[in-house]
Amino acid sequence: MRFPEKTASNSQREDVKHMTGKEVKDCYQCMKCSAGCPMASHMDRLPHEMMQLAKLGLLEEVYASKSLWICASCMACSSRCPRDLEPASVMESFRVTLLRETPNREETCDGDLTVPRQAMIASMRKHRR
Amino acid sequence: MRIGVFVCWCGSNIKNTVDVDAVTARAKTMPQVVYAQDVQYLCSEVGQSEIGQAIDTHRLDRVVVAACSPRMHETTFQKLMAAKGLNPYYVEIANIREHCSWVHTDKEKATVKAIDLVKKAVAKTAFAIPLTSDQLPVTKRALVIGGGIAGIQAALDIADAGYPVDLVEKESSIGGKMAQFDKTFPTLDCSACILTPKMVEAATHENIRLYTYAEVAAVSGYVGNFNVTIKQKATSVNPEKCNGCGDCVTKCPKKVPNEFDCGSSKRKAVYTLFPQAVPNKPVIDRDNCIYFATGKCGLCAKVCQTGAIEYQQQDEMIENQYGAIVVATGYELKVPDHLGEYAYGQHPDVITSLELERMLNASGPTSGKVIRPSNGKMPRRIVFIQCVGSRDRHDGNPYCSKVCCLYTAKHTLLLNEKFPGTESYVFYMDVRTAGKNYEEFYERARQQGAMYLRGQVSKVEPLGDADNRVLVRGFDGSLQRQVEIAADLVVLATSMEAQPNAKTLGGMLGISTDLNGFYTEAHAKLRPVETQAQGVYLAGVCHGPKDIPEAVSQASGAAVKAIILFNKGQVKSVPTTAMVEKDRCSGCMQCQPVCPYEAISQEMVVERVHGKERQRAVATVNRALCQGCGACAGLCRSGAMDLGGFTSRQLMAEVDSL
Amino acid sequence: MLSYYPGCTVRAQQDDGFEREALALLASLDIQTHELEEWECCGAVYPEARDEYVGLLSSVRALQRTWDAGSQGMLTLCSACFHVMRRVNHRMKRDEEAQRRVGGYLGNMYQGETKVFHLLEVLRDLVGYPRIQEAVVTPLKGEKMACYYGCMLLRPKEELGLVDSENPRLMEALMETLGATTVRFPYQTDCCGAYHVYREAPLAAAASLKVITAAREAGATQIITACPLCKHNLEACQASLPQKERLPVAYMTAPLVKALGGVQRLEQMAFQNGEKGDPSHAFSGENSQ
Amino acid sequence: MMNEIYEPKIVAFCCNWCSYAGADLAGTGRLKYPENIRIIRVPCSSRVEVAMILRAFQNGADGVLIAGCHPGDCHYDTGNYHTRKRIHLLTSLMDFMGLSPERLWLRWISGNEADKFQATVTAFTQELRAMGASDKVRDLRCSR
Repeated sequence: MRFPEKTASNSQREDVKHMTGKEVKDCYQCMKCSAGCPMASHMDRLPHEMMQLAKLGLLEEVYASKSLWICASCMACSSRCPRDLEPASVMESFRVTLLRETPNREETCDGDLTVPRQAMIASMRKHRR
Repeated sequence: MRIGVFVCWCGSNIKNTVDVDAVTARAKTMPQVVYAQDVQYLCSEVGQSEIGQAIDTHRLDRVVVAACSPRMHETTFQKLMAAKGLNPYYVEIANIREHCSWVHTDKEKATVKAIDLVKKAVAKTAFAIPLTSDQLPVTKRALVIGGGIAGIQAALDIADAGYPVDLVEKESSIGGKMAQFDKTFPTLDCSACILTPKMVEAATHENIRLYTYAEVAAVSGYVGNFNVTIKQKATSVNPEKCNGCGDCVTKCPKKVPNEFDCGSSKRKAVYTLFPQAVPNKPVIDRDNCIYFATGKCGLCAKVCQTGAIEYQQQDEMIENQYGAIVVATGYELKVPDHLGEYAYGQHPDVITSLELERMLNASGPTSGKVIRPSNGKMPRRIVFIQCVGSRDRHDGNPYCSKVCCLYTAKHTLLLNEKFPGTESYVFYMDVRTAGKNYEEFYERARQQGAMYLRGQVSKVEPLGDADNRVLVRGFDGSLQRQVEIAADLVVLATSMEAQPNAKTLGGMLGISTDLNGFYTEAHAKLRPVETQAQGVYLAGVCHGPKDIPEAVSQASGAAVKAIILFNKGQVKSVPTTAMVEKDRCSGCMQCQPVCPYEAISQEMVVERVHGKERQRAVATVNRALCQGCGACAGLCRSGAMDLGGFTSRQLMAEVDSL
Repeated sequence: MLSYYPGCTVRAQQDDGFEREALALLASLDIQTHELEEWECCGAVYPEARDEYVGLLSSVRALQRTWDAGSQGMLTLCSACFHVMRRVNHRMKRDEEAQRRVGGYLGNMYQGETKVFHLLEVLRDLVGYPRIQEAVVTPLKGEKMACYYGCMLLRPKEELGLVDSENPRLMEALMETLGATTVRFPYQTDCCGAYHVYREAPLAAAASLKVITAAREAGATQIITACPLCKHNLEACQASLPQKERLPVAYMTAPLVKALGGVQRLEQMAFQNGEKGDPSHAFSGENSQ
Repeated sequence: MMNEIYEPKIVAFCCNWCSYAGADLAGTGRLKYPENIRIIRVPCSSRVEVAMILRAFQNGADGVLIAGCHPGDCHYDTGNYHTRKRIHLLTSLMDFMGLSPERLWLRWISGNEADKFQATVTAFTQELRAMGASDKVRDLRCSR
């Protein structure tokens, strides 16, 4: 892959920092997040890749990744990250940014309505449907 | 008074942010300044000779240097002054690099600040008084604190140079951590084979006196003349009478976990630390001894044929004088139970590297066999986890422990050699092999079959199967995939940490610890064995993680520093000492208790008042003891106490100039 | 007295018995509870992004009400409610900006004064294992329990601080108090797939099945959990399995109630306790729906 | 003119062994902070006389920073304890004089805490900017 001429601006990185209080630049790719992620096998980009992409400023790839919506915020990565970077919060901040930038979201209830309410509400909150 | 001002460019370091021309021009207008000049590099030979010439041509008697921090080059300029026949304390430095050009970006504002700093230095130097230092004698005996390999090496080197050395060790034997190791990387030498001769040499050296089972309790004094109180803990065994037969150990009924084997074996309450201990005399561990708990038992005393057991022994305080101190107090290993995800302490088959090292050791708890602590059987699959508690700012130490990469490679090699059926997997973040022949050693480990997987382990869990194995859940960066290994044994490369009492000892010695608890050297690059306290030198891991060869070379370096001091035989006293203006002193003696060096005492002066002779008490300063902190001067109510180099007049002038 | 916060899932699934069992259990052990008035959904997820303040509002409201009620703390049964409440409370204690913003919306000045309890915590800290052991009438012999924690009760450990988040032994200790044996198995603290069951059921099923398989391989005869969603997922994922390979899933209250003599007996005991002491009815469900 | 930021004048006394070294390290690390501070080097924070601090205020300093080694880390063992006591007393005196004690900061900054030095100076400058000029206790003889 060739690096694009323009990577994410500092202000975009600052946004992530503001939302999470964490500095993704500090990640040194130990991949512990990906090692323990229960959703890893369903992701197109693993948590450590998301951190690396964020670090490199390749935010378009981050936003295009399905993994953002697969992360279940179980916090396993966050609680074990040796750099104290909380990858789960970083993922959430990207999710939130994306949702904030798409103002007209369709409101749908397209899931399985027999599941516990907690699942329904959580899913809707995560996806802002 | 004729003051000359010299403004340094420091190449572009100062010039890019500070308008040096403007500073020089402005300096010329300052009171008493007769000459000002800017120079590209003042610390260079050219720069020095420029100052020298200017002193001659313009008959300067005071010099202000606007350059880098005085902590950097103050002595350079002081020497120049002395060479020119001027008092070294007639030079004042305005720090326009570290405190100005490097920390600011706005050139205009930085220039204004630089001018202020020069003005301040000019004001201060106008009130400078000449200072001299005295030569003080040096006690030619060294103290080495810590009897590990670094301490032993330092003691041997100083002793070989012909100076007496006292070696203090808190355990009952010297040897330190190295005595616990089986083999050493990258040569796989047997650790004991290379260490024990040194231990014996230290014990038998005519210039070395061992204080084992002893600790430093108090330190006072200064370079050349330290007063140290050593607490000799009661061993309850008379070393003169004891012949080391070991009958007492055999008979002792009390068993406690053996720290030397990381608790994986038992020792008695009366014990020698390990079979090759030096001195090879047992001690009674009073916290665990039945006799000391209940007053009953006394078996050891009964079986001892020489009557060496002395229950009534007391801790003893020994006071000695030393000229130099080498600190070699080493480290502790962090118990990795703070990282719950690795299940240390939760599952018996999760162990530390040192526990494995002890098992591999032929004189260790398993006589060299590697077993699973849960069932005593041989493990087939062994998983090594690197950086456990190191490089971890979330739940551990932020620094690299430096030796784990190599000793893990060593462990995989040893396992492969001794037990060919075993499989070793190493989960790592980075492998660091900066050291002579280290990369080759690591390569050998990989070639011999150690399987390296780049990625940190996230979780170690009991598998719950019939073999009671553990499931290690990690990630392989090359496969880009989660990997799970059902392992028989998990070995954690746990972090090296400063001794828990490092700060206390550092406080006694007047040396500081860094954010991680290791002792700080005087200069990170050029004075790595010296400390802020003159005459106190560092050796080994107490200064930061390092391997054996590094610790040994640092120890020799520290020894040489002490030897240099002894060879010189004299130290220069601090010139910036406190001084009393006796006429003003009211004799209130408030200064006496604040002095940390007991340098202030009371003196009677005879005065003539109304034609009569009267005696009056005033304070007086012992210049040999005073270290120049100025606590007394800061507090003196009558303004009688002052501090050379930082007189009230000088400091007030600085304040006024701003 | 504890203010009981049912949460929508527990209340909506009343029929599964979790709420009834939990409240009867507590009442029989002399823990008085009173349902919080006008409670609303906690939001089910904690707003991870620090600049999301709206997500805090409903939880802070409930926490403030608990504080106003003067009770000992807030009781939660659902682990999601516990997770959200505890974290919101933790944040309100420390984050002045959040205090200011949330206070601005709600017209209060809440600073995390309320204590949030999970049922398990109440049993451990307020009741105590000895008291429970005394109350056992039918010890659970022969059961090999797999205690599954999931994520909501455990992480982040600094904010929740309920148990040792990597090696929790709380439910095990409880079960052992009842005379049951427990097994340790991998994935005990992994996620069950959580809310993905709503739109991506196979994804949740895969995660849950991993837990079930590991527990069965470790010899468990039953798996228990404290979370309605975990329970649902652990059950749903087994639908494709042949009957004999399935592992029964239960709330952790079920074995407790069983060992203590059944829910009817407990309710009777509770009623008698009520006669003696506090008149507040332990399991009144009329306040909110 | 109203919108212009007031640039306060700060006099700092830094002990040679810890805080002055910390300030040096901030320089070596090229950490940036406002230009308002002028550092006076003293061997130990306990060398600073109360008179010097008051004189700085008389001379129009808007803030004075005393920086020393962390308690227990003093190069001279106990100097910073004396400083702490002295500054505590001075604070009451300042209160009495009607000189805001917030203008005098005592901070412990070690030789490797360059970031703390930077943060302290930055925060102090900001607070003093907000407080505006200090015109109390100006010695008219000193006024220029």
